[in-house]
Amino acid sequence: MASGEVKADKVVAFPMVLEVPIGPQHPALHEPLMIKVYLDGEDVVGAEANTGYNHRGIEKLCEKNTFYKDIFICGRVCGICNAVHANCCVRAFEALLGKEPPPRAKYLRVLAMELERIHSHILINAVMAEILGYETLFMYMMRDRELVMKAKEILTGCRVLADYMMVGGVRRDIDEVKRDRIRKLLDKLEPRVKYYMKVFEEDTTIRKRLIDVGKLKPSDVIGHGLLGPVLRAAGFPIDSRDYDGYDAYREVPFRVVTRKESDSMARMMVRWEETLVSIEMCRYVLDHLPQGEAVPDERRLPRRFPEGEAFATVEAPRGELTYYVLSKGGVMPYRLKIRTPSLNNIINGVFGFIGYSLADVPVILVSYDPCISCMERALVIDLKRGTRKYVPIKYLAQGVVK
Amino acid sequence: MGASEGGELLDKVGLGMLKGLVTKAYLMKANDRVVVEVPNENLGKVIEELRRSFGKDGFYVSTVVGTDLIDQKLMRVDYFIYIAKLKRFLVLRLFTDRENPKVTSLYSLGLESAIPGECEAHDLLGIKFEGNPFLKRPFFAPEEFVKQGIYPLRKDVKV
Amino acid sequence: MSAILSEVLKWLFRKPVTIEYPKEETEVEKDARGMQYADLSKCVGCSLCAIECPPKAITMSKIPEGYEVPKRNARRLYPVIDYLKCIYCYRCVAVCPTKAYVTTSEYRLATFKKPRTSSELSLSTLKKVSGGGSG
Amino acid sequence: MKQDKGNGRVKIIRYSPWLVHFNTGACNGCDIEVLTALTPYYDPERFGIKLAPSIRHGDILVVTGGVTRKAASRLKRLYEQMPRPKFVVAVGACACSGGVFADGYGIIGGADKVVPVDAYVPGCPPRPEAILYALVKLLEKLRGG
Repeated sequence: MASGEVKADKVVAFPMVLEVPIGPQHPALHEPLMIKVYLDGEDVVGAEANTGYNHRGIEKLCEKNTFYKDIFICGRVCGICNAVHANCCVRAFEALLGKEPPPRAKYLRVLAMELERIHSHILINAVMAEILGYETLFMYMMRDRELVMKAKEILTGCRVLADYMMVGGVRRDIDEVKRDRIRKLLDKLEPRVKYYMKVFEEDTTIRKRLIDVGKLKPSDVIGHGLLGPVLRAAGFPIDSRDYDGYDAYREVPFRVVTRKESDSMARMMVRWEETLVSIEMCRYVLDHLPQGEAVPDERRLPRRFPEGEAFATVEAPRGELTYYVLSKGGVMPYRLKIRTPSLNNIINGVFGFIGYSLADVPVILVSYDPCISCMERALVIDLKRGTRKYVPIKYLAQGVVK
Repeated sequence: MGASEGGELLDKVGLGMLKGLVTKAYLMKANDRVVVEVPNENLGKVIEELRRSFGKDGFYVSTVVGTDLIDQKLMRVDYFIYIAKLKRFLVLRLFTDRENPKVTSLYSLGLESAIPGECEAHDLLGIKFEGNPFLKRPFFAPEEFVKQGIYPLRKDVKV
Repeated sequence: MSAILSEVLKWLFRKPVTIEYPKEETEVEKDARGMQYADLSKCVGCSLCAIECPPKAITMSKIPEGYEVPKRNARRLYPVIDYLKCIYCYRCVAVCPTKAYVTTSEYRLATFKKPRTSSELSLSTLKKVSGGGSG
Repeated sequence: MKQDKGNGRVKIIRYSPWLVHFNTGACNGCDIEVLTALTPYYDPERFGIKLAPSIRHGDILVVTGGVTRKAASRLKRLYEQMPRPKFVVAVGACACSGGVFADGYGIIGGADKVVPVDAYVPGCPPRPEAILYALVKLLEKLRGG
């Protein structure tokens, strides 16, 4: 949050749809917006994350609802990574109960979360392509993303909101037919992901716009507590699936993807490689699914939870997501704390903008993978001329706006 | 270091150097998180010890949880610190009284990764973190709560 | 630029990927979580689904006169789902002790007027009282 | 549908209504489904539906997410900035009725607490086909007069 008195003649304020249990802001709002970038002409001289925005009050809401309702409320903190939220919440509750899900359920949970990581990574790469001006590439990626959305619909019953996790297991099982269909969809998806990776690596414009843009020193990255692909792109092999080994991640082979350069290109490539690793993991889960019961009977689950506290972490597509639950015994939690990765990445990550030009700021912002849909508009305030105008972020990134 | 079994636990997990500074050490559920209760004045020394043994880039503050223990008239702050070398979480637990909750901010001890968590705890629970210049209201809470001086996550607030 | 060009040329001569939605149907999973309603021949009116519903979209209301209600449903209560509040998480389906919920994958629920509930659907599962004309 | 929105001019927009999307507190599930509904896979441009560059060119306001306290006045202002005839489509359970966050202290309810809503699209999130189905039904209602 480097801010304070800076000599700037222009302020650009970016709206942020931050999937923190808070609530987004929209460019039409004139209140302090999420990220203010102070510019001297073209170069960024200062940036501050200004979070004076509204709040859905999810943590207070969770204290007023029963544990089982909280699973569904927590699943809706972020629309794109909801299976991970529900999973982390359910594992914290299972730790309170001391209940262990059956092995088949652990494998199915890994499958649901990895499918979600694939579609979240493809989405943010598509938004990055769109912000760089590649409309067609964006449309291709969104079309290929439909394959993994269909796979998720086959597995969990809904394209986006999985509602798949339940204390003691998962809520639906899959049979042979569904397994083969998901396998075929993944086989169709893999060459497409490899193709997009090649496009990102070889295309001259993408390379010029991404390489050495938003470069962060590794000690700054871990010093500011940035997480997930941003941390791994700086060379730190920190991945919650690796150190916590929850569900079936000890048995399903996977490697922690890291890169050294810690710039926007490294972050996007970490996400592409993680997509490929996720596809491999999904195939492994589909081939080695243990037999047995996976769906608990929701009518016989205990309603009252014992006293105690639990802290669960999960590797969300955007980074390490943590849930802390304190229960004083009873039907409702006493305190439920959700800390999403974007809280650290976006609020603490603004120092990465300093020194880059205005057109690079949206690129760096999207490389942090905020939950931003590219239809958002930014507010450009010119202090000298005293004008304010709304500009789609795409135009900012393409230098249309000076 | 009061209870001895806390000492063995710290040695077992490789955090023996903290033994002299903490009052209690026990485990928390879900993958045995090590919880150490630290008096406010020892916080600086604990961070110094961590930095000495794991290096400046060896750990970061993952989560800051503020909890309003209304029946014991206490406000509790938990710092969840992830230590890369041990692949494990260390939880620094601090207690302060509920009426005027004050805690030394980890930002003032050089850990920028604590900023968002502390700002949120300040805004929603009213805990003052001394040495953190970024505390302000509203950080997340709506405008009306700031005007009325309500901290939404406190237990006595019916919202 | 060449990498994308080959892709563009490849798609230049292919049928567009668009699905003509209203005319052509999209392939929706049969067990996708769509509209659901209570089958009153099995429902016993225990209101467990109404208690467990996260958005509190289910209200228990009285079955109007003129319907033959199974004896188990002595209090003549049946769950009415407000489809605009419902989040289609199927918690009611999972929690119902008599498995009384009929699930469909119907997603075309857009409406112009506010109240859109499952009451007529649920009541259609009951027979009218024999004297009262066709069911 | 109470239509003080310049009935005579409805004819003009029924062949190419432009869409403006406004997110008043959503979890992003509905936003990305609206975004997917605008891609060529579902191709709403067959009905002339396109994303309007700014609110001043918008005919249909797509609202996603429960209306939070701060977003309420903005939604009102955004609605007033739209030229008549204008229509509002509430996409998702949160926009229709506050959904699962209805009694959180940040949310005051669905979009109809602030602006008159013409079409509700239930679902959490509604499929892109469901959003398209609602838009097509709204257009038929317009063409039907």
